[in-house]
Amino acid sequence: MRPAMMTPEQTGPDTRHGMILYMENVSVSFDGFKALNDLNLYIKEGELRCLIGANGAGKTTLMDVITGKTRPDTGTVSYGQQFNLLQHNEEQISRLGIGRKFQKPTVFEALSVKDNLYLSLKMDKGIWTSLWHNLSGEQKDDIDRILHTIGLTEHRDRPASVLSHGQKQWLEIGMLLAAKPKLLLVDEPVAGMTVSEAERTAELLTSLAGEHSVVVVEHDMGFVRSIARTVTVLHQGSVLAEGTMDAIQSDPEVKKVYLGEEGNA
Amino acid sequence: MVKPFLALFFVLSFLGMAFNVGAEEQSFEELVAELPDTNFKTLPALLDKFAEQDDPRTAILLTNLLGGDVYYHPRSQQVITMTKVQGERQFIDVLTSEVIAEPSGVRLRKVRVNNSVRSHIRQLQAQQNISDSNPDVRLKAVKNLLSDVDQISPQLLANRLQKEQDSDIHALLSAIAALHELDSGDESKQLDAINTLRGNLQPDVRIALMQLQQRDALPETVRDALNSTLAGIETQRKWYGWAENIFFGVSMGSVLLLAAIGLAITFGVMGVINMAHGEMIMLGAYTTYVIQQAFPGLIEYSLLMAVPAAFLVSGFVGIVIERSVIQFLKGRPLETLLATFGISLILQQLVRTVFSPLNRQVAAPEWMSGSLQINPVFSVTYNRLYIILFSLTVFFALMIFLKKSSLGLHVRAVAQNRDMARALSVKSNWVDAATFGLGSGIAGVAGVVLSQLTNVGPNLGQSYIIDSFLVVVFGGVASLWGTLVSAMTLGIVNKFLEPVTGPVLATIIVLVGLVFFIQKRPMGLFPQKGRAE
Amino acid sequence: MLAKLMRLSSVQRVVSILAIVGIYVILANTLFPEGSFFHVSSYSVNLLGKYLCYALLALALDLVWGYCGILSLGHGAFFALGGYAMGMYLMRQIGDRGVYGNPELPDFMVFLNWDSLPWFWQGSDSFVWMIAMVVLAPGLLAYVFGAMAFRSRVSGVYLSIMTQAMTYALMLAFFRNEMGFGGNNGMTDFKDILGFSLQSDTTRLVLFGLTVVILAAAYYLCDRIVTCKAGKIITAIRDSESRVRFVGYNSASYKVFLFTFSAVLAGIAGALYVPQVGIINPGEFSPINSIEIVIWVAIGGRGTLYGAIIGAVVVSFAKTRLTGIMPEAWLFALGGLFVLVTLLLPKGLVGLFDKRFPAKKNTTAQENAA
Amino acid sequence: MTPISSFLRFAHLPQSRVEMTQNANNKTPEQLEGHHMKLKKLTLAAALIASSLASSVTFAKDDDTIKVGVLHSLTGTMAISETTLKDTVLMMVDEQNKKGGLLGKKIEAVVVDPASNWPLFAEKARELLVQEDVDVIFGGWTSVSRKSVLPVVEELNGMMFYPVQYEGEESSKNVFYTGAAPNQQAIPAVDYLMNDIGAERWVLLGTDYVYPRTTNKILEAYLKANGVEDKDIMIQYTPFGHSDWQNIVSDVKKFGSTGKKTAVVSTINGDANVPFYKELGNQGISAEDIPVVAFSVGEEELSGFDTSPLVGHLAAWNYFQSIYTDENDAFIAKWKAFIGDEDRVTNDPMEATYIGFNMWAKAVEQTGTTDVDTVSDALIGMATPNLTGGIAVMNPNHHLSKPVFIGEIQDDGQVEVVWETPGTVRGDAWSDYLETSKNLMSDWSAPMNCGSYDVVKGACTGAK
Repeated sequence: MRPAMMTPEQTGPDTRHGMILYMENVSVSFDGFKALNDLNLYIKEGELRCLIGANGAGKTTLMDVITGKTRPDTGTVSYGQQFNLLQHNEEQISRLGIGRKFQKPTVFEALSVKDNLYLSLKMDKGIWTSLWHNLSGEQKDDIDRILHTIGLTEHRDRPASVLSHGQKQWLEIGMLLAAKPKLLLVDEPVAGMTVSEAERTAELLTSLAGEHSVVVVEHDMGFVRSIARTVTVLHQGSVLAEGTMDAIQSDPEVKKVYLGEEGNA
Repeated sequence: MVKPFLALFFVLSFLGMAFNVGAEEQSFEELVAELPDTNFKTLPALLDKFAEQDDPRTAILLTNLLGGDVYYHPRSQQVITMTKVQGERQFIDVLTSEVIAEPSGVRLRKVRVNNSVRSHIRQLQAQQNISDSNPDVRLKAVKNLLSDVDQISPQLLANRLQKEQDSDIHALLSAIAALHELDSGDESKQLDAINTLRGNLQPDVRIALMQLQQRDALPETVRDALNSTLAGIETQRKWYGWAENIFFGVSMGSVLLLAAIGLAITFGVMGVINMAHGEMIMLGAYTTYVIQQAFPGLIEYSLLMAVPAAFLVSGFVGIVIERSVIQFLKGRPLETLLATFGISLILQQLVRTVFSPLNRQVAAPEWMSGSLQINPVFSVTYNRLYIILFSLTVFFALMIFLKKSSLGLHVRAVAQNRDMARALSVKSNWVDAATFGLGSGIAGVAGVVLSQLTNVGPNLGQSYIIDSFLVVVFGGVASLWGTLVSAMTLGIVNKFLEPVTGPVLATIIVLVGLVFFIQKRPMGLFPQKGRAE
Repeated sequence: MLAKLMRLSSVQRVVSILAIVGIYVILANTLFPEGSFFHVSSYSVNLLGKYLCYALLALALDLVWGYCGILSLGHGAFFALGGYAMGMYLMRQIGDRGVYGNPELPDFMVFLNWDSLPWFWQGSDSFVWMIAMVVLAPGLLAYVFGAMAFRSRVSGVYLSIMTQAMTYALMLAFFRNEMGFGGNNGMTDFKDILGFSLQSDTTRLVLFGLTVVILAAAYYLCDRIVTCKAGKIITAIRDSESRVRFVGYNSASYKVFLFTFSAVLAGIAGALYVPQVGIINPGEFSPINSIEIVIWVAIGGRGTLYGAIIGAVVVSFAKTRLTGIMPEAWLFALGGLFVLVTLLLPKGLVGLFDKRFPAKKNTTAQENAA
Repeated sequence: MTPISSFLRFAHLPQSRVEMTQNANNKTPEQLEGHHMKLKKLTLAAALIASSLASSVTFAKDDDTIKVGVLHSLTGTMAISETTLKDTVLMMVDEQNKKGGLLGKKIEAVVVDPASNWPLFAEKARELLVQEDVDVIFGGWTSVSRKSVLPVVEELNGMMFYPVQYEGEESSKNVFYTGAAPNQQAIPAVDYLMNDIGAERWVLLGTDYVYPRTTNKILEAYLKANGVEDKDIMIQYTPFGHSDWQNIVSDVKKFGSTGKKTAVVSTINGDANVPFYKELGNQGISAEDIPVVAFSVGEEELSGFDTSPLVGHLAAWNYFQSIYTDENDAFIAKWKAFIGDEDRVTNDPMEATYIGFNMWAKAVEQTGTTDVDTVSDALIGMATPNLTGGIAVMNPNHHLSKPVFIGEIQDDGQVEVVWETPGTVRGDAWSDYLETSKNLMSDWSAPMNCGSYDVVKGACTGAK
């Protein structure tokens, strides 16, 4: 269908400078409300980054901008050195290797767990391929492995709609894994999970870093502490502070506007 | 040699007799007795004889003839007028002017008049009425004379010009005088006349000027004056042509608005694909019919009564539909299409069964008939004018209602976020029923208006449903302002295209334009705002 | 026993039934004498053929609506375009047997004083051209419309109403005599197809058989589409289009493909319909006709391919019988049926059927075969 | 043996075929057994459906009745006009039965509803002829409904009476046209306007379909032949059900304000007339200034709205309710009694139905059979009284000879005759004023037996 799209997907982002994502001077406003305000953010290759911030600080909007759902009013967003993400739409961005897990788990309810993963596999996503495609042995193995990883092996043929909230979260993470993205954007991965589930998630995310770059938005400070190496604090649409968890927690500015408000978290 | 003389004698004496008979004044009674035997060719002459008389019954007879109300009994030849007084037939003997009983057992024969007879009667009336004491009657009479200015003698005209106090009538009389002068052949008189007629938009004046323009032998000065006067008239006509188009567009827009506004509520706010919307309109129109049947004497007020009645009838039916069907289809908006389509079939057939498949006659009250003459080339029909005002009134009343009333608040809350509204203990069931009733009721009100414009029949609704959906979608679902702007835009665009392309192509162009427009703005003119989705 | 019955996948079931009905009808029409209890009259063959064309049309709509959530209120337009392509061909086959005896021009053009065929009629006397147009005309329209609308992300009711506007505009356009498609009267009085008289029972039987075969083939194709990977994506688009995009699929291209494919099916249905019914006119473009298609699918059961077929046949059959039995009250019955089905059978008629004869899931059936 | 068991036996035949195909699909014997049972049921169901479709065939034709098919839309857009005609046929049947029926048999009317849907007209015509085995059909209103039915009645050699004025350019062996052809309505009306009213400028308004198109084409040719210039003719077409007439009426007003007497010839179709006339009335176009003559507006249409602003506008038909004859008085009285409504009106297509039915009944009486060919032959030259004091004659071209009346609309919705042809006018299937058809003639009597005979080529064009 669109062979031209094959090239960037195959080449991947140019990360010779060690950076996979550049966001510079990005502003977004809705009806006068500045959701992002002159924001600058850089994600290193293989890094695990946590984004924290109060409601309305711009976390979800930031993800929307990266994944092409929202167009910023000003600013540049580039993936590696060569891809200007603002020129691509959602599906192209996804095929470039940026995966996203939503705040509210969104899986394909009518499809089986296995098919959810099948659709997410990294492969040519054009219509003609899809029409004639059969799973190869390798792909079947991939799916089985991911099913195992996310602990849904015995649910493989059940429709996703019958899964529990936590299981859906896992499935969505599984879908991310299947896509083998370079950059993962994970929005509140442990909401609705039990403590042990959350621990496993933390483990998984940590293990992903290195090979992938991971950006996690989370409210659960315990969880953030357990995985984070670098934390970025967003406030009113801009970066307030950036650093290790400890450095952040001792930052007076942060204390004032963020921890001060949700200090008990 | 004798024979020709003899023949001449006979001819002459016969003519003399005929002349004598003709000259002999016939009585009103005798003339009336001749009425049954007339035809279109002989009637005007007979009427002239009536006019020569001073009988007061003549004026009444002429009026009744004009209305086609004069009959005669096929056997007794008695001439009778039959008029409807408050829906009841009334029979009056023309000679005695007394009310009589309905002649039984026969179909009364009509004293038939046709267009030429009618226009003859009108001229007879005009000549009489030009001196009438009532200025309205005089105005009508003078206007009638304008189309054929030779009917009035210069003496009478001069006389009337002197006496006439009313400025409008005076202006018309001067125009007639000027038209007389145009033919005079005297250069200065012609120039005066042309200057008098400068800016006069009467079509008859324009025709007379154009005819003058055709003539070869015209003094240069006259031709110049003539050309500039005509050019001025043409410019004005063009401007008023635009004004007229805008009026037509707005009027079409307001009909679309009325038809769509109910749907903007049931479909736009509630998300019900209400295929029975057209039938709600239809019910409103039939309500008007029923009201007029129930109160035949109150035709003038029937529309005022019909508006609340139609609102209640359609609103009630709407609530019944919501309670009995739609409430069970929550969260399955597409299936409401199926159910309401079924309901629309049932309602159509119901009306067909109850009221017959024929169109029903809904009378137009006097105040909705005719047109408001702004000037001779630009007039707006009263019914359209009232409809524009009415639909805007309904629109703003609805806006205010939704803003201020508690139901309105609840409606908006439910429309924006059903779950949240429920959480805030808005009784969304009740609100749904009331909303659907409101939308249906307004559709019913639209039906009252449409009964003044189009057929009141079982298919009435079908002809408006597609337009209504288009208007709502073009405006942006759930935006009442959008519906207003969209209806007016569609109306005006249509009316400006129509003279260029013809009505069929205009509609097609508008539709294709709409399809392209939606590609540019997938949520219509006024999309609902929001950050997510 | 029941367990064994359940092994049959729905596609096998439907194709079998179609084969049985087709063969039975053809045999019963030819083998048994008129008046025999088993005889199926040519009238019934004709009627059944018409229903099956409707079934194909319903199938096409169900594919986009039931599986991809695209509620098209304009599928009648594709049907009509296919029908017009066939009608043009049949018109040309009349040759000089028209009332004006013009060997080249159809009667209505002679009447309009046209002295030559307009460009878009060139080649219309060729059967191959006709087949090509049956596919291309609806296909191209759907492709262009779909490409515009789906890339601009027009969706939901906006899309539905736009499809309605499309068919409405086409209806008005085809009403125009200047368009060169016979205006309001459309095309009728066809004589023969590929040299076989349309009035002969054999031709009718062949057309009927062809309809059955094509419907079965279309069913098989549709089933393949909805069960293959693309079908899963399509279902996913129906449930959450934005998520599909975030997974990296260009959802618009899937929708365009499906919409176009469905339009082509509808066009083929129209082409089969015209010779069996004997007339094509702009009424087929009317928005109400398109709504009726939606009704068939909803009545039968949206999202199940055989539901669409059942819906089309049942509703059409009801209409045929009711307009004969109760000509003045049939709208009550039909309208009531629509309301009741919506209220009581949210899954349509197949909701009833499925409980009693649940078909084995297609996906598993396929996997067993693989 | 019950029919059902015989079904089951018979069901074997297609079933074995399917088994073979299934075998090719490598099914296990177990699965096949499943198929077996399943297929039996399916076959049964399929057979039942197919047979229920064909069920009416099993009705043996009742020899004691003569069946009359009534093919008029009772629902949909055309129901407004056509329901009346259905009732008219029923009334005629009723009356004939009171007189003892035909040939000693009762007449049975078979009413179906083609629902204003053109393909359905063809289907229902087939149903009437094949399933119900009717001897004659009365039906149709729109041109397209007739065109849709035409191939069916020709194929099955049925007989149909079509009672509405139409555009001509057609002649079928199996159809009798009892409404007016253009030369029986349009041409006389224009003659009247030209000669008696003195019209010099013409507006031809019509709905965009074949009847107005044809009529206007004929009129345009006719007007030009009479020396009217192009600039004095304005032609405008509107879509079906057009409801916003503001511009057009205003344009007519402007077109008519040039000093020359202007007349409007309207071939606007049913539904659009009410809004058109309302706009006409409101914009104050009086019949004395610009008369409008209509060919599809009769008493029935006029009963749907208040006609007082329209007094004097014209209609041209072959019948008006207001015509005083004993036949008409009796017909009106019978109609009102039959329908049970004192205010119901009669109209021209009703008269056409009346004439058609009477002619057919007379032909059946005369020939003693309902055989289509025999009755057809007998119908040619058949004469029965019309309702306006004359005699209607069926010509060899299957069109009637009819008087033409021009009437003016009154404020009570009736139309008063202001002009009429001295005698009857013979209906022309092919217009003499059209290039394409002026050489054609139709004669269904022996020896010609041709619907479109080209007198120049000396040959029968078309299929038959």
